[in-house]
Amino acid sequence: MLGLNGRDTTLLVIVAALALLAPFILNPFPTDSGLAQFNAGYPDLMQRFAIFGIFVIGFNILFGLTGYLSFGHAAFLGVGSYAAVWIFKLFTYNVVPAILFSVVIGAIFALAIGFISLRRSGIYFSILTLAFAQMSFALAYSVLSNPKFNLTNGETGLQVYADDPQMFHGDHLPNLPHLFGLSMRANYEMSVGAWDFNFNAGYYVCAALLLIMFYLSMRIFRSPFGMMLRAIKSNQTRMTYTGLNARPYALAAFVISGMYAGLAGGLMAAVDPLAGAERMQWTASGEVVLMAILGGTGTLIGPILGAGFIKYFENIFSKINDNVLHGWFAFLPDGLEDFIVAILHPFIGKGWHLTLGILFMLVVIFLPGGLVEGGQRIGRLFRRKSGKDDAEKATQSTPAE
Amino acid sequence: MGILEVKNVNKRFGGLQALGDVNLSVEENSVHAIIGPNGAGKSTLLNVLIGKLAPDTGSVLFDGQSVLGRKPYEINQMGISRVFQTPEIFGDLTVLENMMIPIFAKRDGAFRMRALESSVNEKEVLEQAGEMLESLNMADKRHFHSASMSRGDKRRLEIGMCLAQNPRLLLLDEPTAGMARADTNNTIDLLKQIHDERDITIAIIEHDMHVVFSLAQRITVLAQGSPLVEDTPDKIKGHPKVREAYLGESA
Amino acid sequence: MDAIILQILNGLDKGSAYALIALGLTLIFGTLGVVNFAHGALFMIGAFCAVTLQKLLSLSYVVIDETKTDFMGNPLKVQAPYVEKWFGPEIGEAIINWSVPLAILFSIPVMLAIGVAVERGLIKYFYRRPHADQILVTYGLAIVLQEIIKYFYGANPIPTPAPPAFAGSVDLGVALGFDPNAIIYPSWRLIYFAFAALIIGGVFSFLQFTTFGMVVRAGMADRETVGLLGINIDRRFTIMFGIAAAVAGLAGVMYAPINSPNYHMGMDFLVLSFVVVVVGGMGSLPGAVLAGFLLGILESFASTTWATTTIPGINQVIIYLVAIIVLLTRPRGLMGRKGVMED
Amino acid sequence: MSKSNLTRRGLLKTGAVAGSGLALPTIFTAQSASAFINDPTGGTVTLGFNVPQTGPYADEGNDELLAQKLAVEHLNGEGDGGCLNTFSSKALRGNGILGKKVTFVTGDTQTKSDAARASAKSMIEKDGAIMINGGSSSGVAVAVQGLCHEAGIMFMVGLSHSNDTTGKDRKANGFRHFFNAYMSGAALAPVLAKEMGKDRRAYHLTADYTWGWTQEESIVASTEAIGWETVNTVKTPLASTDFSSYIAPVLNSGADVLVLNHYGGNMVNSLTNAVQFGLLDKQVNGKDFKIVVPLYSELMAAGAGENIKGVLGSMNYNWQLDNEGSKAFVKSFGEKYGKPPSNSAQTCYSQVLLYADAVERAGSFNPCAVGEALEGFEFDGLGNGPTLYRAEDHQCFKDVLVVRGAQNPTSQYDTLEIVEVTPREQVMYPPNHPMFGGDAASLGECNDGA
Repeated sequence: MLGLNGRDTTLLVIVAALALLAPFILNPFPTDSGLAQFNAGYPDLMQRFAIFGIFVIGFNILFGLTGYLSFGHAAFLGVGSYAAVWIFKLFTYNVVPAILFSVVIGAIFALAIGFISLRRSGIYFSILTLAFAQMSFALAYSVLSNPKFNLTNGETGLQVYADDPQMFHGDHLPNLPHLFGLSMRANYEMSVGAWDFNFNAGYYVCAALLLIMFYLSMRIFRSPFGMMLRAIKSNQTRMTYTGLNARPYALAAFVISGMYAGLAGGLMAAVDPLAGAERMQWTASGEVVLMAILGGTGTLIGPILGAGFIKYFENIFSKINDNVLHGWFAFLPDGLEDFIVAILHPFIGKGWHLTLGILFMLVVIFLPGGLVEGGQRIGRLFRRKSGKDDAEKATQSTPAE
Repeated sequence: MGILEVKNVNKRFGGLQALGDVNLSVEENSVHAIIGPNGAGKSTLLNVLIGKLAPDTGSVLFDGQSVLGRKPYEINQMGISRVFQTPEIFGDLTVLENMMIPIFAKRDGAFRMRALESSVNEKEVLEQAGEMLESLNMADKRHFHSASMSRGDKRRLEIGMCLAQNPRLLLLDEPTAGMARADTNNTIDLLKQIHDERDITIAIIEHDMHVVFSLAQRITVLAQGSPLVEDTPDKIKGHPKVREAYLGESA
Repeated sequence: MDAIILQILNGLDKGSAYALIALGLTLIFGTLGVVNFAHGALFMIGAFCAVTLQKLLSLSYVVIDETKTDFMGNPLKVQAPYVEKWFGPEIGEAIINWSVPLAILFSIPVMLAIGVAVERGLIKYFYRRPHADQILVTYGLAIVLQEIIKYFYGANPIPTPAPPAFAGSVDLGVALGFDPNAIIYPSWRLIYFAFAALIIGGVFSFLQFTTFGMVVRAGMADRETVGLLGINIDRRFTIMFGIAAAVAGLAGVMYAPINSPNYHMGMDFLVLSFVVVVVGGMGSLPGAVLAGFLLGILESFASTTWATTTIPGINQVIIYLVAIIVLLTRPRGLMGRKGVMED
Repeated sequence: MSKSNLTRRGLLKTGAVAGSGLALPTIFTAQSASAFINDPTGGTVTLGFNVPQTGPYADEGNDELLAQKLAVEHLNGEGDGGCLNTFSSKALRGNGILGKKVTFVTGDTQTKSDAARASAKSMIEKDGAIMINGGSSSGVAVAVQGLCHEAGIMFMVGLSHSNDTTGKDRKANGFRHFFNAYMSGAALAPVLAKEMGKDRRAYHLTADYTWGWTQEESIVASTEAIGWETVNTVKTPLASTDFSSYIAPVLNSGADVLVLNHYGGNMVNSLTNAVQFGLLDKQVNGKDFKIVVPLYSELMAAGAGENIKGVLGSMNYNWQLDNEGSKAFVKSFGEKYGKPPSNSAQTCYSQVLLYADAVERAGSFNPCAVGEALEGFEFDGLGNGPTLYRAEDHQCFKDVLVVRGAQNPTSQYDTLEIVEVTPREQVMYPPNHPMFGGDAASLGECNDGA
């Protein structure tokens, strides 16, 4: 189906089902229960899952296939956001031109930075991309926001003001980003018993694009082009002596991943019309690297899992506070309750970084292939239990999935 | 005029004369070996031939065209394939994929975006790759992770990858270095078979005299960066200068 | 002229910190082949060794001062350090004031222990893993280390002053024939530079003149061969990791009086020190030191009013701009070796 | 599938959809029993406390959180009631807000606009927070204020000192209790003139982002008004950790005062560096060299240690202030947490009470009604003395403190001493002041999210 083999089709269908049903899947706990804290099915976080999913899928096309580790990919996300907000400011709140423009700008930046950075490989390449991104961040934060030439609005972030031209903005249209009139914030809440589920227009726009982008990345993985990219990672010497010019292949991958990042940046602006310079900082670039490695570099689904993992912890764990803990353990005797809360206290709320750091270490120590390997191990365990041992398959290489 | 003409090539590294006035002509469809003691300049010469090193002076012509100043991938596209001392294959890829890449390179050139086509649908390429693996007796290993194979298999695969491009000249750099005797003999047989079956010129740089004398039709002896003699294997065996410079020490 | 000398001094000073951290990073990378994202955190822990010792030395008992009240209107509780009780007020105060130099002695065993523990407990399992995994695990470690420090010391910077004898500044200009006040430079920063030079010299002579150093250098060049000689290179590499941690720690201890330590100071230095290492050339110790000082000096000059009015924003991007120029003109940095970390 | 309106929480919708001219399925239209977003329907009302919990301002955020928790206790009638007893408005009775028990959720701004907005959105969408409070930087404040205005939620701005927050970026749904850069300048200038004379030459080091610029602009304007000359203004990158290359040229520039327009870690380091370079020991133009830090906080003072001795600056509040409200607050904060409150703590505490009081007076949680109740509100008894929430720009006007690093502090809590309490008339300015966006600045329409 769609030019994919059976396994890939299954994977795509699974991802599509997960994306469409996310409002249900991510809200497993009744709204008023103590565990509702772990619900992630609210519009902002669902949008973030989809947007960072797109970002990391694109990053994985570069890093997972070619092995070129870019430490500056957040720059493309940042310029994508700025591009989209500028479209909002100058022309219209409709997200379609904004998103298209952010992809184009992402591509242009990626072409320029990639063209220079790909002259080097390995860590030298990483540092070149880092340097470009850090320069973009520094300039966006201060120099490009000076009153005479305010391109980025610095620390505050670029936003839409009432006195902006917005040439094609009609009075009947929402005063927020919209898709041909459908506000990105439009939300329908469904209550089923004790549960509440949110269906958000912005999320479904992001999710639809995530699926398209996931599908495209699948096609790229399985294409001759994808094979060439893996060849770059595997053996550049053999590649050149096979009559292949590695540079344009790597550059193409770089630009494609830059476009994915630009798209993600555009979507961030589309669901929340503000573009801040911090999203270009090296920590943001580092975050996408961590997402890819954590999930499983070079696999199709892994990076998305990594993105979900990190965003989940950032948004859910940082909001758990002592009060919440006391709520959970209220059934215990007082002394024990306080004791457990005291034990957990360093890991939640302001300590969510600590939890994340520990999890990074645990995953990379015990699951060298990232979260995907965890899934595979569980799958294998399951298969062994059911008696189907395909040992012969184990010796063969399974293509990246 | 041979298919490969090396004329007056000089290369210095600092104070060291790595190549001095090298003249060499490789006849089309011959097997030509270049031998010489360690430090004779064999590897330097090879690197000049494949565009990795630029000589200080002189010219290298392949089929009448200069290879100098061209990138290695351009030289390959002219019809020169190279086999390395340690097999250079795509270790992360399967054997079949390894075989497909040179076929793509031959068909699509140095760069072509085919990002949305599916490799599985490239029937022609798959067929060719399959045939090549068949002829290498590796068809059963097509889904193996190529890095996990034995060195002999890797060598076999590498040679196959070169041949899949139908090169006019195959350059081999000590193809049997570090191999067990059985693997060495297999490789010799493979090369013989290739030469018998195809219109191909083979230039081989080799240390192992057993390999050289089993394969070569002409031999150039390099010593201290310059060709000492060039002749048929029989003549070389008996040549006093060669014995003195080379064989005498290692016999 | 005096302005130029001042900025060169500033550059050497900044460069000292960069060079020391980059030196340790390069040692770890060169010997173990590990990309250590936790190195900034080791620097930070060094600075907190100084903080800890200062806190330990000023451990206090409480004296109630009835004449004054605290914010709640209760009699004021005055903190009186034990050392002042034990050794008398003057010596006691001197001991507290000298806590940073004393922390040098305190930090060496602490940092060596931390270094060895980290290497044995974690890093050694990652020698054969891809660099990406090393980045992830050391980054995770860095987060954990800094969060632990944050848990105990908070996020606010903690003042850790130099001994009063070095707290002020010296007028270098007078000695060089300038007007008074032309070249004023803080004493502690001069000491920091001298200290950095000493450490760098020490590490180099250690590698150059001891058998241990020779083995390590050989190991850096070709690990397998050295292993084949029957030398237990692993144990030496463990010690090397400890030494690299100690170098970062010492850099941190001495840095504490310059800028009050806080828990994320390591992250502030991490990216810069990687840039320094790469500009110097991966695996090259002299390259790391050279690049550290070079970037420090360039950064100082880019911060002058003259530079920022000529090219707005140059002070924010200079390091990265230089890194780009160097890497594009010299493929492997200033003194890098071929084939190291290029794939 | 049943559709019920009983437990609607965290719903974010825009009414504009309905009028979009597109034939929409009915599910996208507002299905509403209440007129505004997150209307608390049960027995509780949820407030969102969005403060930095990680990053360099984590301690400041922690202080804010402590104060917010204390305020919630007092609102719910627990503890000693704190400022409820001294507050000039008597609408609050210690039974929650409008009879509903107050609960709260917390989030981490990370002092990044993006993260702060994400966290605020999660409180609005998931937890059904009706009001957001907190934050420790102007960038975050402006970003979150914009978000709350779009969403129709009240935002009580935490620590934000930039003129823009109630200047060009003012929003109808946001109120600021903190003072601003203009007020710092206006309060400091007379004190500076008195202490240092009118013939001074100032050298500014300014953090290179919007807050830094507005502060520099304000201080330059107010010091030039008293006759000072500005020798140079130098921007320093936010990421700087070492300011030596910016400090080194100061002494030879002919300046005799250094103004540090830095905050947080930047200020701690630049002041420490300046003292290291011995600036305070020098004489220039025949006068003692001086340093001014226009915006002080207790945490910055703690970070800079000995170096702040004698250095002048301004503050929003200090626990040493001698008035009934302040005493009551210090007492209950001190009893609960064992330390006196910082000015960021007092800011957030007051704002939570003020919000609750405004709801009581308005008789509704509707942000527009609450905003109306806060506009032009005059009160006393929360620690700052008589205070006005101005209707035109939602800026708070109250006395501004000029403080100095104490020479002989008795404990870690009185490292700053109050030099002068500048009366609020002296720091007033017209709402259309050019530093505050001029005539173009507008609050926009109040949004209740319906």
